[in-house]
Amino acid sequence: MISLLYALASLGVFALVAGIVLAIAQKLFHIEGDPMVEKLDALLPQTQCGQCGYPGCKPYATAVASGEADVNHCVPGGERTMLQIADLMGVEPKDLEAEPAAPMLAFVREDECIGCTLCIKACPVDAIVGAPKQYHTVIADHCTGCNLCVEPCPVDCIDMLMKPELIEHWSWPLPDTKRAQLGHERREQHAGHG
Amino acid sequence: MHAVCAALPLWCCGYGFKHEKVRVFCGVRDWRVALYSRPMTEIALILLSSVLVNNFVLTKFLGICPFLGTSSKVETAVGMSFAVMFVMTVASTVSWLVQQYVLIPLELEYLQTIFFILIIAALVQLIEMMIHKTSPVLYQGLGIFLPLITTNCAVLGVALLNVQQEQTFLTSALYGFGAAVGFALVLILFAGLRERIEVSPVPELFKGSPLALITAGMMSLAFMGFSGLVKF
Amino acid sequence: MSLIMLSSPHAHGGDSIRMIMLTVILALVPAAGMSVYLFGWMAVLLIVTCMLTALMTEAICLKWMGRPVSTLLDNSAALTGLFLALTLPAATPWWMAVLGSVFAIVLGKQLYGGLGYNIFNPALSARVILLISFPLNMTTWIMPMSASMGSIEPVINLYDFTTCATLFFAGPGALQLGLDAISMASPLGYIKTEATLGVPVAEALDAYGYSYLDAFLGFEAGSTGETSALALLIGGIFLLARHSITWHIPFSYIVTVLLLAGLFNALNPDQFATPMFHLFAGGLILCAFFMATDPVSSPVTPLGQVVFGVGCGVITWSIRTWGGYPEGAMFAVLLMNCAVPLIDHYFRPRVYGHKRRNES
Amino acid sequence: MPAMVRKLAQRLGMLQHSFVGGVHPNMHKLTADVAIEECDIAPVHVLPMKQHIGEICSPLVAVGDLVLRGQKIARSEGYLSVPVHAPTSGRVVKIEEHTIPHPSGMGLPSIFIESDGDDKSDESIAPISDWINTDPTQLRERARKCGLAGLGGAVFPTFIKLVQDKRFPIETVILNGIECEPYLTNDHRLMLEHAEEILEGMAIIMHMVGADSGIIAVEDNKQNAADSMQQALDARSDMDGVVVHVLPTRYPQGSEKQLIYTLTGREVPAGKLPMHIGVLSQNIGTTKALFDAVMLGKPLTERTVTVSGDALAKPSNLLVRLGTPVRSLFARQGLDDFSGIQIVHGGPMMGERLKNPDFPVVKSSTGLLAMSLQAMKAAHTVEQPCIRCGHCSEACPISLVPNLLADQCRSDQFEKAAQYDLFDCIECGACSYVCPSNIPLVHYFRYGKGQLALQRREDSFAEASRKRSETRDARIEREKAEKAARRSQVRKTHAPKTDEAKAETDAETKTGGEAGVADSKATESKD
Repeated sequence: MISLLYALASLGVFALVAGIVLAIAQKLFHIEGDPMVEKLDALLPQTQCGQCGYPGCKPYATAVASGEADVNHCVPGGERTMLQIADLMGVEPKDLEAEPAAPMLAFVREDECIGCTLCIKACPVDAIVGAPKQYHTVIADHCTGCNLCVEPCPVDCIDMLMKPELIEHWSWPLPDTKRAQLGHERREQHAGHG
Repeated sequence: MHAVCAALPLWCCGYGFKHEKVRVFCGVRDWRVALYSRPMTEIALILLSSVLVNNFVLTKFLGICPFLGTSSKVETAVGMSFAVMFVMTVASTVSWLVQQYVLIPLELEYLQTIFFILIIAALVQLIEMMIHKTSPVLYQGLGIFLPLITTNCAVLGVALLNVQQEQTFLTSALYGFGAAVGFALVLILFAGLRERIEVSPVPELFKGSPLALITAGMMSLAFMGFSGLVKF
Repeated sequence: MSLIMLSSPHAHGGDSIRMIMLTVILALVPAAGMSVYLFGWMAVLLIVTCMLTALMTEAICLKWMGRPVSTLLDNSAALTGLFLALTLPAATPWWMAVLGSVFAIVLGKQLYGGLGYNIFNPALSARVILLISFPLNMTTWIMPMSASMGSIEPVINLYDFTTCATLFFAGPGALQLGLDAISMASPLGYIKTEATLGVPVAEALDAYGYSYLDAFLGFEAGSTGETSALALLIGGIFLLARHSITWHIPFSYIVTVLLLAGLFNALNPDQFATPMFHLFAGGLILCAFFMATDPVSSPVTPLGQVVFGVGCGVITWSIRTWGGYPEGAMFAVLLMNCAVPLIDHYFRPRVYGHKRRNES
Repeated sequence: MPAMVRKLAQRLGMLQHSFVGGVHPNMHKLTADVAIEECDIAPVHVLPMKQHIGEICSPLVAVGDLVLRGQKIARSEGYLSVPVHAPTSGRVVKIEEHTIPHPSGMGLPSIFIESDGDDKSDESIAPISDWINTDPTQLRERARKCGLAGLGGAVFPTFIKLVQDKRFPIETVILNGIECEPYLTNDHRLMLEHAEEILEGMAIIMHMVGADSGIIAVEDNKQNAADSMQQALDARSDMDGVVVHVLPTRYPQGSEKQLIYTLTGREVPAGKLPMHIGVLSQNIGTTKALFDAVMLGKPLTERTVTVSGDALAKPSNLLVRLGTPVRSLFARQGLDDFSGIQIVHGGPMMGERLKNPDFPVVKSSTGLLAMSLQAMKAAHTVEQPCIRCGHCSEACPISLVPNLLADQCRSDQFEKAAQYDLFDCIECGACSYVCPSNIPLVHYFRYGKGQLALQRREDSFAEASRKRSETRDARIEREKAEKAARRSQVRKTHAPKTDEAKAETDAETKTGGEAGVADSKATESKD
């Protein structure tokens, strides 16, 4: 009986001590906010296109960090972004929901534009300039190709064009040898397996 | 301060044995043992033995789960190594103290496992908070394996072996530290190998864990070369 | 397609994997020849069995993995077989040789993705597997022919094909002999046993009938290919001259062993053997010039190779001196193989225009 | 072993410094003894709007304009750029995209000039024969105006290097006559035939940058060129600080960084230029062009090109007007049928392999090689697995570990590759040359560099987009807050009866409509 009491008491006291130490540690190592959101946000392409189902890149980052959203919803980011997010979150990569389309650029057909400023308000990155009753123009260097300005335009004068290919931005493809392709696929497969 | 820290164990091992209290603290029942012990050589041999010869992973086959789980990247492996080093060293000392000053006096040796697990769990919680604070990426990278240090048999194994082998306070601390260093050593080596295997055209059947296990087996064979190096 | 999209350079020096492997095989010819001279038909049978099995296993693996079997012509499998044969004792029975070759090719090489991807030296990993699995057979050395060790005479005539074939395929039992009747201790094993009895090294060697000249030429017990330092050195120098290997690994490996042995021998000659003894004993030279320099499982960078060699040297000498096994060279190489990725990472050379190593 | 001996010898001062690694390719200098021939003027010249490293030029002429030789036809936009000049007199027939010697096979806007056969020169640029008393900045402007870019193949605008910077005074001018690429001999021939002019050009450079000493570096496989330069040097009394150095032949000796190390024992720090360690190196051809620009007032409209290759019957060194179609050059040397033949622009070690010869001679055209398929054997054997023999590390002149880099590039670990100093790679090709497994290492590096550059571009674009998006969100928030503030103010101060209040409510509905757009957008994207 006594030994049982000893056992209970000693365990209890010990657990109490451990609890107090941990409580102090909790205070000591308390973290404000979630640093993961910032890190995730930095990985996203910032097109603010909303294709992930969240109203922008930051909200999606928050959702991923909290485990609410999967890692594979960012369409413009493509495979690279998905793998990076999965890597950072330490989870298994998943297949992308949709193939990322080629990079696009919005273009306003100025002779048709009525100057309604609706597209300006829709643009998430302020890449369209113009004033009411004036032609609007897309700043090509700022456009993320998110498509969000196409819908609001009452006269459908916005086209999405392919981004022109520049010789300065041309880069060598993977060598056209079997081994190169194999190695590349292996990496991707491996990423797929975790 | 550092000098004191360094001198203290030596003092315990050498002069300290003259004093009754120190002798009890060090768990040396027979004070004559202390006279014949050569502290520095002993320390080196204990370390060598626990790091290489009786490596926890490759010769005792303890802690295989985190060994396989956290070895896919060298950085993660290094982080895990430090976490395990902290938990193992502290756990082996604290559990020794608990064994000597709580369990034995109260004749509660049968509660050993529960107590030791409690100690380890508390320590793991502590290191988890620390890592979450200092390196969120490592925290994510270690994932489930960080809390799982609690059930890492190597950690509990060290604590129990210390009791079983009737180690002194100092040797049990050393033993815990050495075992952790051994774990860290093979974990990091293994992570390096796995990073290389990862980009190899391994046959489909052997991808991932199978080949990792085979590699670990080969490493274990290689480590057998150390057997007999230290007779302990 | 590929013709156009291939980047410069549009010229090639003409080296090929095949030639590199062939060079190593050629460099092993003196050692193999010496093994035949010393161990007669036993060596021939062993080498042929190992090489054939290795080639066949490789062919089956390639076929099974859907790779061109013509890859066999890169000579790497043949080389692995030859390596393994040279590290085995001459009295190895046929099935052990076959098992070892299969292990070497399958476990050592093909499972990792074939040539170029193995982490451990295939021949050495097979050798260690055999040593751990069959410790008795793997430490049974038969006496070489033409050896002149005191009063001991070779029990069987190794130049007689029937005797050798019987021994190789049917075992010593078929010759009405026990394993111990035809065997003798290797110098390393002998001094290790004597050391546990407290006999000083020099006395033990005298009792053994050891002579440095015999050890250098190869007239001592040991694995088929490792006994003759002379033959191995000729091959090693050939490799160095042909630029198949660089000096870093063999040099740092051997020098480390010599330095350690020299230092401890000077401190206590009774307990520690001389550097020359270590140099000629066991598989040090074979490992230093041929095994540790296996390009696939050794570091790429010069400094990394030196670190690798020093590591091999320290482990070899430590195991020989204090370990449970008499010979540590193969364990040393395997252990250092584990560390190669990390060595490659941390011992990269300083890049032009950068102040420090590894600075990016 | 030789590496160790060399290092030892260096330590003992027995040998000059020497860069690490390198290879000894078969040099095939077929045209070493063929004098430079002047090439006939082609009927139509094609001048791409960018023949240098840097920003593209914009045309100054329109279709139908008549131009004179040396007339500026395209203006440089931006600092890192040099203008383009008409190579002969004639008429601008069209301005459209045309293929340039680029591995992508893509083109650039180009000006097509139809020659009138008169070859009349534009005399508006006067010679500066008294350069020694001319301000260096004026000479520098001349170099820029004449369109000078490095003719060794890199085509870096020359004027940028020819500068006196107080922080980085140039001590040594190196004249790079190494020409370590196989086949190429144009610098060799220039040194033999135009030694005096080149020396004069070097004197001009030394005057421009204020350097006292100079080194003319020549490889020992063209001893006669070194002799010729030495002779010309002996004949001058004003160039005492200049010496001719004959270096052992080893590829890539002619690479700027390697040459500087060999000659001075100093390394150009990563990410820095030779001027930061007080060295300037110039190519032979560029120096000759500078002489022409200063002493003769001739803009860069022609260059020497080695037309060679094992598939060419009549290899030669040609003095060619820029913009000349390459097909006609090969035709001149007796090659019309291009089946089974590979065209290389530049040398075999660093040049580009091109689909067809339908591109013009540009400022970077050091050589034009027609190679048979056997000679290009490296490309035809299959890539085998790396056996980690380390020959590539030994050959690498900047001590990279090429096989590890290639592994990383192949498996898309670009960041790791960058950590292993991928961007320091000079793409000399020594590693691929020695690789027994025929791995196209340089190709992997180019792939990795391209992908990494793309990633970095995307990242910086994403960063900029995020900033813009955040500013926009902040603005919308602010506007909302202001509106709310205004609304509550209105409610407080006004009783709802005056006209003013009515106007206010109107405005409110209007702005409310605006806010509604943003709101509806938000809900829309949530759907």
